[in-house]
Amino acid sequence: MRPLFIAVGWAVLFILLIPEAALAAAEPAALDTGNTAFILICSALVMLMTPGLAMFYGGMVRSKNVLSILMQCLAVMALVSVQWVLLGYTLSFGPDHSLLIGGLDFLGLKGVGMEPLAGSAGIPQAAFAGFQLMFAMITAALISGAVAERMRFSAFVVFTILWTTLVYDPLAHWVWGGGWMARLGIMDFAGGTVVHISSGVSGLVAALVLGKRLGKDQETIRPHHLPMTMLGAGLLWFGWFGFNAGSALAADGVAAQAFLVTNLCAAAGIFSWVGAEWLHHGKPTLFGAASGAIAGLVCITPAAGFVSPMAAVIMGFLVGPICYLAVSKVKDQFGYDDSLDAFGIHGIGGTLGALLTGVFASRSVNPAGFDGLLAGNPEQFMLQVLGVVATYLFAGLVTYLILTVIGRFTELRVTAAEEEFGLDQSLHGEDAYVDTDLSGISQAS
Amino acid sequence: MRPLFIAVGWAVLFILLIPEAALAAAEPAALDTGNTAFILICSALVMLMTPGLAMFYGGMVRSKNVLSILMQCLAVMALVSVQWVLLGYTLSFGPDHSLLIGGLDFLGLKGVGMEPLAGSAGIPQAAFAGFQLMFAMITAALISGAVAERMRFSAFVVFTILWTTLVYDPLAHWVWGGGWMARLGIMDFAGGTVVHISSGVSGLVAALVLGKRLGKDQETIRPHHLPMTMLGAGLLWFGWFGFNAGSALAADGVAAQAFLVTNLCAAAGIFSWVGAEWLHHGKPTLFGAASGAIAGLVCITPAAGFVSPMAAVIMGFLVGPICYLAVSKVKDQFGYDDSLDAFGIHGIGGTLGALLTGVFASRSVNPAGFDGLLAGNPEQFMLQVLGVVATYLFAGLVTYLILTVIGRFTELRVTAAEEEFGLDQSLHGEDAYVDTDLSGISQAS
Amino acid sequence: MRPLFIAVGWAVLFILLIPEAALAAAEPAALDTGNTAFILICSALVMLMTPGLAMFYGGMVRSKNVLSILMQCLAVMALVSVQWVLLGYTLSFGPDHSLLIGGLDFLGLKGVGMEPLAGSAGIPQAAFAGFQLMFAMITAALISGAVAERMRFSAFVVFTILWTTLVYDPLAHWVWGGGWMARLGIMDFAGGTVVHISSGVSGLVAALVLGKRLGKDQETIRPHHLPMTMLGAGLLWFGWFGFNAGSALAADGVAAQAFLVTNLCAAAGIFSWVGAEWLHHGKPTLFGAASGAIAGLVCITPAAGFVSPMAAVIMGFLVGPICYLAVSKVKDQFGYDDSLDAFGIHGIGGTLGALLTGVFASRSVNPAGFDGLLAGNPEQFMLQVLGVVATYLFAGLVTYLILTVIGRFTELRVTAAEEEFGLDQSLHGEDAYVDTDLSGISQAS
Amino acid sequence: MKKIEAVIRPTKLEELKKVLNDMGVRGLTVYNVMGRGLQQEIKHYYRGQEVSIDLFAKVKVEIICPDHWQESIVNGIIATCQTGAIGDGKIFIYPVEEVIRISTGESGNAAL
Amino acid sequence: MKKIEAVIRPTKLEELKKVLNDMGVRGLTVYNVMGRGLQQEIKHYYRGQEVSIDLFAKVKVEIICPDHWQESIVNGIIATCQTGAIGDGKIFIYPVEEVIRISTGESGNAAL
Amino acid sequence: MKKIEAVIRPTKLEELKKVLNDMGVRGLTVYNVMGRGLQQEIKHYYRGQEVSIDLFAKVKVEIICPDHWQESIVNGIIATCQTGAIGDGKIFIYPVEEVIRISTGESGNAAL
Ligand SMILES: Nc1ncnc2c1ncn2[C@@H]1O[C@H](COP(=O)(O)OP(=O)(O)O)[C@@H](O)[C@H]1O
Ligand SMILES: Nc1ncnc2c1ncn2[C@@H]1O[C@H](COP(=O)(O)OP(=O)(O)O)[C@@H](O)[C@H]1O
Ligand SMILES: Nc1ncnc2c1ncn2[C@@H]1O[C@H](COP(=O)(O)OP(=O)(O)O)[C@@H](O)[C@H]1O
Repeated sequence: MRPLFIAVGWAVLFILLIPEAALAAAEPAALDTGNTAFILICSALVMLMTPGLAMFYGGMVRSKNVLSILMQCLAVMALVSVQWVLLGYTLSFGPDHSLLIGGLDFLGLKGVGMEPLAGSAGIPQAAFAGFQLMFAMITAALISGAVAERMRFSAFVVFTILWTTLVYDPLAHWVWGGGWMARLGIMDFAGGTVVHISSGVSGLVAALVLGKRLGKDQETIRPHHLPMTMLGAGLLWFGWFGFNAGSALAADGVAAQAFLVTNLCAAAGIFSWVGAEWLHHGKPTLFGAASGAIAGLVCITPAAGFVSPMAAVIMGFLVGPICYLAVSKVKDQFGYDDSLDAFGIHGIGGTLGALLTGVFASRSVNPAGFDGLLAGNPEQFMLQVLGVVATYLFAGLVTYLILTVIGRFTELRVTAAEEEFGLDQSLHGEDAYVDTDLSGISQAS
Repeated sequence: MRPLFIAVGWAVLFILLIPEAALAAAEPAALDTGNTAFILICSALVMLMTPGLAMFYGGMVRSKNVLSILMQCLAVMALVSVQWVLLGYTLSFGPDHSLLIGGLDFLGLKGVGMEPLAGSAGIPQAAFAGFQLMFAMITAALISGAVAERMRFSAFVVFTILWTTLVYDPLAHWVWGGGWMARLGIMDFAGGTVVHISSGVSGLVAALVLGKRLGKDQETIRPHHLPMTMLGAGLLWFGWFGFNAGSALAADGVAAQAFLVTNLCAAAGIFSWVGAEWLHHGKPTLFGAASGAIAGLVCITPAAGFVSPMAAVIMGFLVGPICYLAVSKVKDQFGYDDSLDAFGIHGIGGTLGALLTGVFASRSVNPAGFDGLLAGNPEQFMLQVLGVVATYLFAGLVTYLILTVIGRFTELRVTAAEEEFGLDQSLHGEDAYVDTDLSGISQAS
Repeated sequence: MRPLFIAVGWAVLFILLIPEAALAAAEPAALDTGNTAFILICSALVMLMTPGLAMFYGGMVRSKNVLSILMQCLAVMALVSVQWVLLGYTLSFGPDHSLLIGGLDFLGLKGVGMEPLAGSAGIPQAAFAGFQLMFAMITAALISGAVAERMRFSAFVVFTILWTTLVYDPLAHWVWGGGWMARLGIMDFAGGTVVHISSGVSGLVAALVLGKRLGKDQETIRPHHLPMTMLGAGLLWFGWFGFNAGSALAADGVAAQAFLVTNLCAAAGIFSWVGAEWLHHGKPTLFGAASGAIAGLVCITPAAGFVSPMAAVIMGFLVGPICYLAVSKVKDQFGYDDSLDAFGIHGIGGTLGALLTGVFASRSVNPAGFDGLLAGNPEQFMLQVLGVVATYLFAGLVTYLILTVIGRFTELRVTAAEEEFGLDQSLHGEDAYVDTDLSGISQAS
Repeated sequence: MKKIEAVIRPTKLEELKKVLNDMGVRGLTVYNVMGRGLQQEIKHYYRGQEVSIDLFAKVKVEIICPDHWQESIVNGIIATCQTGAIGDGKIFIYPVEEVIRISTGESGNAAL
Repeated sequence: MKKIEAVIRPTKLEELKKVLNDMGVRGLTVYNVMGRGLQQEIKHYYRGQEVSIDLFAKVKVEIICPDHWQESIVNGIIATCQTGAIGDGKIFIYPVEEVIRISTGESGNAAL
Repeated sequence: MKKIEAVIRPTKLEELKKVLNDMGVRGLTVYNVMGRGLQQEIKHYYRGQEVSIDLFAKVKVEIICPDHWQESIVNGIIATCQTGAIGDGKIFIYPVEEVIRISTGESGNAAL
């Protein structure tokens, strides 16, 4: 660990010394209908990922908690959308300050309108703002998987607002908004660090702060509805095309490449996860296949526009067993209760992806990108390591602080009685499934 | 009410006097691949709204009636698609007659082909016809929510054909096909009046004609499957981007703006609905969040291309509590049984949206639009009121007539025994869910 | 049958004589953002069809086998994606050899990158490869419907790899990759033969080889979750727009036409299937409506870019009763157990579509197409017959060979005990639905 | 003590609960069951293939009560659930040897 | 009167219904239950984490009948549901005090 | 032989199964039921409309055992499932006339 810290130290110093260069004012681009159509539709696809995640996660919890998960996802959609317009977009994509944060010029989306974004491929700035919003949304929603089945809803609401403002917005600025990571050349095509590592690590910290679910030690808690999880995985995969290909910000060859490798890595992830469990306990499972697909999608995210199809296949073959190990063995050994494996899949898969981007990236694939280790550029790999470490530290620390502060004012966790009863009943006063045509029947115990 | 009637009277008179001006024959546009791609994909998104609605509604009924709802949605898709090709498109978008209805030039889609639509942004007329068809579909499907759990299927089939021909097609012509509302300058970007008020009001009338569901007075009927409703809400939200942004009929800045405000108003609607119920009975519910999202989407529909993001947030904050009040209090007081709140959400939300369009619209957002009240143009607000009132009267009256006529020939409502038994069994001879691996078991009682 | 065989014989001879003409090297096209956006999004839509199919099929099986169906679909996605990159694409779309198969130039997608495909409307070759991959995926997945509830998973995995390589890839080459069917002018816009007949016929053969499900003769096996099937039908319909309109390979008038007729034929299919069953046993069913929609979509697939809206309506009106007859009567008479009617709907519907393409195709709709029977060109109809017969023979025979070979090495079918127990339990060690918040409970018997 | 089991139409449960409550009978346990009796079987069709349905969804309500309540409870059930048509269901009565309340350990009538 | 409860494999229900019907026994009530007996527990894995499954899905069929039918019904059940393997299930027999048909108010054997 | 029915909180089932197993009681049958007792009803709201919930999800565990096991099983259930709060549930005990194991045809205590 030591050399890493030193590297980080140097990097920080180095960054502080970079003169705050004004980006060469780009020529106003003419609107391109093809690219605009692409980004708008991709935004819709990415938006669908959050309801998709709700299904993916919803199927995994016990039936008494399924509505609480769906509710967290819908709440994130509401909170982050409003926050983004008021503050988030400008913090992330406003004119850079000290490579750390965007300025407040776009407060309330002032001036973000129909005109093409300067320097873009002819996309209205409103479209860019909408596209990026969907990323902020799904990222915050991912965390709910780590705290599922025990976090109080009101605490979750406050946490979401603070987290998206204090963790997501700065990170998005660093990587995509012209901040220090961008300046250093750390590569993250569609959000390996910004989206997956940040949410995974924050989820892990939150799971540790909240503690384990009741009864977790006595028994393995099983998904209550795997077809729902499968549906969610399908919608996520679908939306991920918008996520990764859309991140080219144009309907061009890079987008096409990103599209192709996204699909491949998901496929290879299924392959390798199912293979690992088949060897390990003798049976291939649907839950494993769905998990492997998501792990593959996570892993390719930072690399999507930069690597070749064959590299994507290799990445998918690696991410399956590694994530499988993380969720089946490592979690137990360390003893944290990351309910739905937000860290195990998004944290670990994102980390692997960010690092492998530094291995497999190649300018022969995308001349606008960088070369990685295999193309003879070990510096890029070190930069990727730096990006990962910085994201772990930043996201982990700030999440911990946010939770500590909220914990001062209110309980983070439901009572034991509420947990036994189920969050649907105790927090939301609803039943997910009502069997007969009669009122007056509840699943509560 | 009186002044309104007088206003309507004047308006009618006024319209009758407008000379039937020939629209300046627009130059044939060259095909634009970006815009065509956009409209085709948006059409697919809007098509998905009807299955999405089937899920949204299906989760809300009792398990013995879920298939009947899905069946109504599929039937609408079949009936309206065929009607549109034969007759609907030409009635709506054929050359105008007296500002009231389109001529029969496009009967059977004759001449509606690959060539770009005159005056469009380079979109084949077939694409335009397909896009508009999806609107006709979802509109007719919305009504099923008001008559759920008691209407006979055969009566519903006949009703759908007549309603789409006699109510939807003329309304679409008035607003989007060059009819009198368009001529007067009443604004409806994507269907606040045409789609939501018309279906909501017609649903209300149908609910009144059919009477209450059995047992409705003794007990609150609960949704049988809220995750299904959540999934439906997610698909609707997704499709709504096609609905609202696609209504720009080009992949341009207006579409981008419409996209952004659509998302915002849905988000703010969740916020405000959940806030209202949290204050009212102490718990935030998933069902409330999903309902608020849809209410927000309805409300922004007429305004989407005309208002700023901040206006959208305000609209979302207003629509939640107002619709909540409508479905939780007003409905009980008036005592009608709008089973799934087609009127309470689409009627009320659409009305609010149409009126607020007249308040918040601004040419600074979209130079091709009009200014509203806040931009110093109170006439626009009065026009919006006129549009709303006219739609209420027209849709309500014609729906009532259609139902009365059908009622002469056949029963509109199932028998009490069929209703107890459940519509799935009695009308369709099917069970939605079969528990075991055995045949010979039914949910019927 | 005799004349057909003779015709086939002649055709084969004729083909062998065609000199292997080098396709005129097309000019490298400039990238078109609109067309690229269209194809990428259409690819995403087609990808969604496989999870959609999983839902469609999953709802139809008994609850003890639902995961096994979902698992087969996910496995196909994984296997075909990887196979396609390594081998499938180049076999299908590599430079033609003897009109029979593509060369190995694109092995591992070598050289398939960001540059526009020669001769295309400005689409990167990577996008074309991705789009075509999704077709290979859904085709292999369709077969799972015929072998559902009894095939061993490991045998299914091997079968999928061999089938996609030995059946799908050559067929795709013949029709779309410049093979003999293309050369002869057999028309298949989006996959009537390549996708639907091939999977349907192969499914039939596999069902015959595997034998009937246990208990099939004693009782009709009922769908366990029809709303899931409805959801699947909705997603398939949605994705089918990408399938059919996308097959224009450009966002143009042909795509718009294809879009419109796709929707129409689905609608008319609902109409006619439900009508047939309503007449036959007195009740319209949701399962019938969903089946009719899919039958309509299958039927229009080969014809989509070539026929008029009115022709599509007629095709839809024909396909419903014919497929209904196939699944309700013919299947029983012949006594095969095509579990979920992969042959009854895709085989029969695809055959009808391929033949009717030869009847209704018209250059007045698409000048780049051919005229059919009604436009005075009976030869085209004979060509279509030839295409159908060749596909039946080829797919049926090779499938039989593959299964025979696999059967030498391993059991194709689960044991009776595993079948009784349910495949979810016995093959995958999972339960789809877990009722309570307790572990240690299983649906196994 | 007696155990009274009533297999009834699901749509009658809500009313029966109220009636019993008004009679002072609060404790009861409800099962979702499927039953066959004299009720005529019906035909369903799935893709045109016939299925004969002879088990119907019923609700079983189980009440454990002191001996002397038996009659009035049975009468209450009949009064509430009788429509006169086949399929109304049946009441079965069984002997009970002992009842214990888990929360307190009380037993006998006191536990009811 | 007697109550015969048979906990059986779900896959045997369809056949058992037919056999009973042929014997003239129409009335029966079916429950979805989960049971544990001598049947061996099995292991499931969810994301690699082991779950031990010791409750299996069973179907319980309940038949209330006159005393003299008991033997033939029990024999019918055994004949139909016996495979000889563990997990075939069990039959329990209980005394019944009274039966009442709700639709008519009849009681005793006449109500069956 | 006796039949011991315990209506308990669903969250207690897992533990109860273990306790019974340790006592050597393996055979049991579990039902998902809904019950009403002294437990207070609660209010739910669906789109602002009130629903009063008075039936709660419970699990019923049924154990048929030889007479002399009754006491220890009852004690085991109380020890495991008692929290002292309302809603813990109840135990009911019934006479059993006969038990038959389907797989072998054995009857009486040997069949348990
Ligand atoms: N002999 C029996 N044993 C067990 N359950 C029975 C018996 N007879 C009837 N039932 C139950 O009672 C329900 C109603 O019986 P049914 O004969 O349909 O009504 P009715 O007695 O009013 O004509 C059946 O569905 C079944 O669950
Ligand atoms: N002592 C018992 N009490 C209650 N139910 C029992 C008992 N023994 C068995 N059962 C029920 O009978 C089912 C079959 O029992 P099992 O021992 O698995 O079969 P077999 O008796 O044929 O070996 C169990 O799953 C359980 O539901
Ligand atoms: N008299 C009764 N008859 C049938 N079931 C009963 C009776 N009393 C209680 N129960 C069952 O026992 C469960 C627990 O009873 P409850 O009164 O809530 O708990 P407690 O007895 O611990 O206060 C109820 O939900 C119901 O299922």
